[in-house]
Amino acid sequence: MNDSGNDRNPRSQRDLAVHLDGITKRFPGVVANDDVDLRVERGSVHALLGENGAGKTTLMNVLYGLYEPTEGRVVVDGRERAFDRPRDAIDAGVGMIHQHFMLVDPMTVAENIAMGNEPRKWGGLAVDRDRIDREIADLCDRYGFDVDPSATIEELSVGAQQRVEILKALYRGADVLILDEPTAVLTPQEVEDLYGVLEELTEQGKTIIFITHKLGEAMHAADRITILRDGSSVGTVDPAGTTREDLAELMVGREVLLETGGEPVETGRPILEAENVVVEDDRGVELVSGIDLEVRAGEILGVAGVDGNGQSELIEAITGLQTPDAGRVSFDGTDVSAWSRRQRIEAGMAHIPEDRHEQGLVMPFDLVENAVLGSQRSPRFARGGRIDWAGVRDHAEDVIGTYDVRPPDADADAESFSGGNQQKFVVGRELERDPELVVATHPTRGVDIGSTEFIHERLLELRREGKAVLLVSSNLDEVRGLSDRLAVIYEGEFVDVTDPAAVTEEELGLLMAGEQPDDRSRERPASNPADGGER
Amino acid sequence: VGGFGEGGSETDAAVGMVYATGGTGDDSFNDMAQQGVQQADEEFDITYDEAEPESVGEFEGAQRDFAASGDYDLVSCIGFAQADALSGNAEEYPDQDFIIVDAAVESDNVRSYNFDEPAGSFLVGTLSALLTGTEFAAGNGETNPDESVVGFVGGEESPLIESFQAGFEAGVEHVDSSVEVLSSYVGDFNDTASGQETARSMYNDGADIVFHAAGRTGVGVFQAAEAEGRFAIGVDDDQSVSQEDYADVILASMVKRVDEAVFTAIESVINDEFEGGETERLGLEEDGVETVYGQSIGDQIPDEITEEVETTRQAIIDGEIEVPQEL
Amino acid sequence: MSSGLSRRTVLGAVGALAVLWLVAGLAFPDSWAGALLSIAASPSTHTAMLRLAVPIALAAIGGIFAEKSGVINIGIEGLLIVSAFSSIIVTFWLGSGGSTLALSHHWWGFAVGVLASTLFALIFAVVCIDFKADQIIAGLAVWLIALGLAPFASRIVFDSPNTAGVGRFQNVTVPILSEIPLLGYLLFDTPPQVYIMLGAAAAGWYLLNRTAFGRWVVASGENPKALDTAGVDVRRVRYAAVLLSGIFAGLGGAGFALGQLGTFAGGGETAIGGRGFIAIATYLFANYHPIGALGGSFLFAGLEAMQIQLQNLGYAVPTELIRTIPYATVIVVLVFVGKTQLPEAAGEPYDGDEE
Amino acid sequence: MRDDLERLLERLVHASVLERLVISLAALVAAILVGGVLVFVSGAFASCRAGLDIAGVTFCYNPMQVYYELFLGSLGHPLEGGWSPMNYSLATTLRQTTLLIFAGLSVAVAFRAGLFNIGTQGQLVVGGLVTAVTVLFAAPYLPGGFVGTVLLVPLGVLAGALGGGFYGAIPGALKAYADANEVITTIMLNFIATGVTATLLSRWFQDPNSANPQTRAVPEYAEIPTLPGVGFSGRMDFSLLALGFAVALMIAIAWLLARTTFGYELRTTGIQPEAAAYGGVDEKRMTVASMTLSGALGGVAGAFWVLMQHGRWLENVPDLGFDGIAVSILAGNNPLGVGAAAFLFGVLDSGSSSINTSTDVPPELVGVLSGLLILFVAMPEFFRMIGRRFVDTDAAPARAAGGGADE
Ligand SMILES: Nc1ncnc2c1ncn2[C@@H]1O[C@H](COP(=O)(O)OP(=O)(O)OP(=O)(O)O)[C@@H](O)[C@H]1O
Ligand SMILES: Nc1ncnc2c1ncn2[C@@H]1O[C@H](COP(=O)(O)OP(=O)(O)OP(=O)(O)O)[C@@H](O)[C@H]1O
Ligand SMILES: [Mg+2]
Ligand SMILES: [Mg+2]
Repeated sequence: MNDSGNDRNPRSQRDLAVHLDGITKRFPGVVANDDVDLRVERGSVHALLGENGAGKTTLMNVLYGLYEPTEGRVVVDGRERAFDRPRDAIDAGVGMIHQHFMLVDPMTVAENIAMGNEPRKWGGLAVDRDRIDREIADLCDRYGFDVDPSATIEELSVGAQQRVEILKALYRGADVLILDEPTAVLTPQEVEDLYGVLEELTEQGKTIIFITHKLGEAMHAADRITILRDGSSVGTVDPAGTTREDLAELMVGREVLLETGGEPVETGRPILEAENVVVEDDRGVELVSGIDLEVRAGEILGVAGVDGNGQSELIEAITGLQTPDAGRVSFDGTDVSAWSRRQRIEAGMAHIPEDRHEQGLVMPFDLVENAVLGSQRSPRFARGGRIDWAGVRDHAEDVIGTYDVRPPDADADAESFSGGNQQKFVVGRELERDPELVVATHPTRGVDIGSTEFIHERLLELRREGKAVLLVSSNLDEVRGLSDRLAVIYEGEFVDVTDPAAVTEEELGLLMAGEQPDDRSRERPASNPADGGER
Repeated sequence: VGGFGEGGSETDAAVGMVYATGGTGDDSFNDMAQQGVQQADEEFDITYDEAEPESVGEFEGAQRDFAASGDYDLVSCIGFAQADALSGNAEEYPDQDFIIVDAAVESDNVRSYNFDEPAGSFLVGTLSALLTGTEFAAGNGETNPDESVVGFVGGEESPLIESFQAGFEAGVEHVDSSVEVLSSYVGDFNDTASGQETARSMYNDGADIVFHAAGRTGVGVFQAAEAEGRFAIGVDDDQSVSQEDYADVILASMVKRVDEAVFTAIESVINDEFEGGETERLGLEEDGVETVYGQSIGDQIPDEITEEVETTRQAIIDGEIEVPQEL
Repeated sequence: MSSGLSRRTVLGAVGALAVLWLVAGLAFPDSWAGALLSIAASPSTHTAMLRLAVPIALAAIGGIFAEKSGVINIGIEGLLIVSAFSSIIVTFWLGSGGSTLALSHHWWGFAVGVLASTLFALIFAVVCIDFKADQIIAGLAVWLIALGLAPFASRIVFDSPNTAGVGRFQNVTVPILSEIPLLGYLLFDTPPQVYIMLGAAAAGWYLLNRTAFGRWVVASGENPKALDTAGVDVRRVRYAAVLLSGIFAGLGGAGFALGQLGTFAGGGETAIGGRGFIAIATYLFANYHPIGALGGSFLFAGLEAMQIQLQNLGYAVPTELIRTIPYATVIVVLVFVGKTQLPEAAGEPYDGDEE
Repeated sequence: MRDDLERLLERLVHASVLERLVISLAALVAAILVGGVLVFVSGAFASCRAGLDIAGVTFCYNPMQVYYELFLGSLGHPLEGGWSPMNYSLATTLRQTTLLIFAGLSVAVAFRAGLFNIGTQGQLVVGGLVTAVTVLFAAPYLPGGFVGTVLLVPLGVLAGALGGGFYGAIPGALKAYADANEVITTIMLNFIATGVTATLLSRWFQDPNSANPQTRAVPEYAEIPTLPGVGFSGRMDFSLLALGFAVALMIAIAWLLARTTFGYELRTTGIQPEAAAYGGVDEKRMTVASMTLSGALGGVAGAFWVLMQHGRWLENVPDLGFDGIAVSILAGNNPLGVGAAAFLFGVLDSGSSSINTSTDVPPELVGVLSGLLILFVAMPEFFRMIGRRFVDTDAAPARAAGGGADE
């Protein structure tokens, strides 16, 4: 099968590793892919670019045998295939690394890599674990990986988990590797490492398809780029011959402003202060190790960091979703450390949660019922333990109108809205509380460019109104563009608080990876001793 | 809507049976009552229908179903737990004849049958105490003359079952106060496994003979006797017959002639001699309770012991021995 | 944050208490501690414990497979009832004591019992896996159906909720080995269902931890999508795991029926009497470890055996209360060792087509 | 015409409350069908004087007769002559309905809070004993007659609610503060309730004049009064007042869930605990509170069992709590649905004695039937699949069973 080892001839039309021909995939009510053509040359890196919901993942799931196409042909290695299940795709040499890793956390690296392809011994009665270890060692040698096969997945960093995923595909003899948004959870340095790995892989004759909605990545890493919009392919381009602006326009279908920002505003009294906040997990490991911060009225404090460095726990400690193991949180001058979540809501703390599906919305409730979440005891909607549903409905319709939630149907269940519209509703509900402080966590994650712009606009408007905003995001453009001051969180500590305008993306990347850039400039030193880098 | 191929025919009497919870197939109390009606069915031209309520709350309705239909000449209520329900129903249906077993209901259309279980238990207690001290082997069991221990296994704790225990313990005490009685309740009339383990632990603690008043759980007692090579005493009917498999360890059974009571009641109805408003006390004298020796090994019990048991029986009848009625 | 105590701390504390008890019991043999100790040390407690552990241990091991694969099988009690009942009734039909094709009718009954339980498990699997039923509710239904079906069938055949007796398995004594002091009478002179239990525990452990299938079961419960994308059919793995739970529970129910009960009482909670539910507590307690489940079943069966003996001692403790000891222990165990982590995807139907 | 029908069916398949209803009905029909086959086939193994002969095999049982007895027998055979609506069978059916409404509500409330309360049985047992003991204790200090009724009945019900509530709070607290799975703890607490109440009874409360394990009877005036003139006589152990109270409580619980802050928080916790926490609900307290409410409802069931049916507490408590689970599941945990489901189970209960007396079919059949019913209710997907065969719809996103909507 693997007959084309080092036969590199990227320009040959004939040598297509993958050819998706006229793929259409319909879901009830949605056309996820509409007559998409994709030609991927052997030994190349091919980027699939598109906004959220453009149909990228669906297309690849078709290639990987997870979905059956409604129409169209899948051709791999010049032969037409009908993959019923991933097994068939794997057998044909296609491997996929999913957006959400498909790893079993409590199991070991070796078990995960070999899963479904375990070599047997004793007539099939036992798994030949030595052989798995040997083969993993071979692969690691060949591609320059370094993983411990006996470690469990949950012990590994995200980057290492990704390498396990890649090894898993290679172990199965994949020649075509599909990577679905592989950089979403990586630090810039880890992203660089990944580029290295991709290069190594293509040199050894593997073909890479990688999905992204980040223009820069596609430009940087790919040999060819196919752009999907609304389920259709709008073209395949050579990165050398295009600009970022062109790509953005192809992707979104209109011209896009790539910068946001706001004019400086006079800051007022401190609204939120945190001192030495410590949060531990069940096993007593510190997730937040003594963070100090201050957010003033009329100010946006940004917190940048790679996911999983304690930002969730810090936010939970501030918003009252978790009791910190040590430290003090003050709100508008009052110590609220002992306050419940409800008291904090009532005091004027709004919170756009990280996870709208789990926290921000009750999915099987309609928008009316969701509109009162968090205010169910506020005198505005509840009297004598009864909820004034008519009032709530009016409120819900206000939010829907003001924040352009589509479709504007207050009686529809939350789960029937698209991610972006769900987020708009949550943002609207929270901001309409007339809060003193807004704690926003990844407010635009998974949201398309149009909605993103709108949400950014609203946050800046709040700031202008003199509210305090604490913004957590792993999207560097977002935190840099919106924040007045920017903190970087790494392993539960703030490593720097700085002026976002004075720091480059590369420096931020290093900080987020726990390293100190050599020459860092800090024009406006932090007003509190939050510089935990040396601690 | 009828059943397949159902056809009515006139008979001398129609009888409605309301069994105690636990239902037929307990190889003891309810089955005895059923034997009574079956015997009547064989000897006379009767029909009978049966209801097997699963909880105390259902008695009322079951009795009423029979009474209200007006089709039945006699409704037999088996078990003390039906007394409350019956006292209401008897009043409501004054033209319906009822009998109740194991309780007394004062009403002109109810005839009550009461058994003297403590006295019957007293006698098997006497028997057990006499045997445990002697060297005795029969069938699949043998006593251990070094240990003077006997056991009692009860089903659920209730005053009735405790009266069995009281009589049994008094009977043992009457013979020899140094004989130890191990008493235990399984808490269930259906838990054969626990019955078995309970009796096994008694045998392992030196018991030679275990008497049970535990319904189906008692089968476990016989199994334990079989496994440990010791003896057991059955209850309600002659269990060496109804539990034939264990006949070689069943010394005797404390039989309550529920069948007799049911049969004579039906007979009196057929002969138009039924008299309500009376309570029949079925004690030792009336042979309402008796010690029936096991089919297979009972005759091997030494005569002096059976004679002693008989003497005790007479003494109780004569009022020389007072049998406690409760713990 | 961590409100509970770690498993290790609790086990340590229990160990310390046990040592304390041992010392007190030896020093004052007439005290409570001494009496309890003599019960705990008595061989009859141990053999009773082994016999009573059979349905609990086997049902627990079965439950581990189902739940590890992501299907919570709360209907295990029903599987025990079905297998116990059908093994008895088939033995009865064939005629106890006889044999067919060189296999005694007890063993034929045993085989049919296991088969019946597996069949019920298959229905449960179809309902949960293909029709995506709520597993807890479906499990409850399996229990209720079995609870009604056994006495229903029994009444038709025997005109009584209780079956006739069919006799029981004899002890199997392994020559020489049974002479080993302490362990001999326990492990090598015991009825066949105890050997089956011990063997099944070992086999269950091996299957779950050493074979590829076992790893798939774990993956299917933790992250079925990962298993699916690795090219293993989650549906088939779950079916196999649920069927296994039927087989194990069947071994337990039929073994218990033919080795211990010798007859089946179908009234009330039936002769099984909630042992399947204890089995569920057992495997949670053992954190899904088959050998641990065997140990846990010894704990609960041992408590049952001890409470039986405790009554014989004639202490003035109400017997009704003594009987609740094993149940109270389940709660205590859950509270202190209750940090069992349910498999991530347990209880959720897997739909391969969903995003 | 056909289009209209299709559209209607399509709407039925989509609308969630209607869908529940359709599925519950379909499940009932399926259970009855399977049960009928079971009855017919098992008739071949029974022995009878005469039966239906097919190919040399004699089938003794007629499923039609069984269902006739089950459904019409439980109403007192309305199609036969001399029927009075105030008959005893119907009283039994409605008595069971009343008790099962309380038990079903108990399970449903916990369910809606995301908790599976298998322990309604134990809460009922405890609540019933507390009721009986409280009334027995208080009666001598209070006047009798009408005043006694007015004081003692509410006191007894309240006592039962408190007893059951306390007993329900235990697994709630264990769940909230020790993370102990409530399914297991409530099952264990059922066993423990039996043991503890039996002990209390034999130590202190046993009726000295009875060989039955039971308490003394409460004074007649402390029992739930029947409506004079209309309705069922006191001998039938059923009071329309009690049924009225049950229905009122049902509506109150529905209102509580749909309209109040507490109900909103409870439902949110049940569907998405993380969202509830985010919305300021203290999840632990909600767990304890909802289990307490659930237990209190179970206790009320016990109180009515004592005060309406027996006038005393008996050690042999029927399995009302377990039937309550079935009722709640069948009702999709919707309080208003509980009424209908309770009536169905009331029919099954009362019809089983009709089967018992009027046919040779073992009454355990009813246990099998309710098991089948629950099994079918548990698999809505099965009926959706069948539904889709007839109506080609763009199926709505599948929703898990259990969290049915209110309105
Ligand atoms: N199983 C499904 N059922 C119904 N609709 C689906 C399903 N999977 C995907 N879709 C829809 O298909 C469209 C394309 O989704 P897809 O996941 O392929 O987008 P994507 O380009 O990968 O987006 P993202 O960048 O957010 O990952 C979306 O509208 C999505 O809602
Ligand atoms: N599994 C699914 N089943 C049915 N419909 C789905 C499913 N997933 C998504 N949808 C529907 O597909 C549409 C798009 O959903 P999705 O969240 O992927 O949109 P999106 O393109 O990411 O939107 P946005 O850009 O606003 O986030 C929505 O109407 C959603 O309800
Ligand atoms: Mg999206
Ligand atoms: Mg995607």
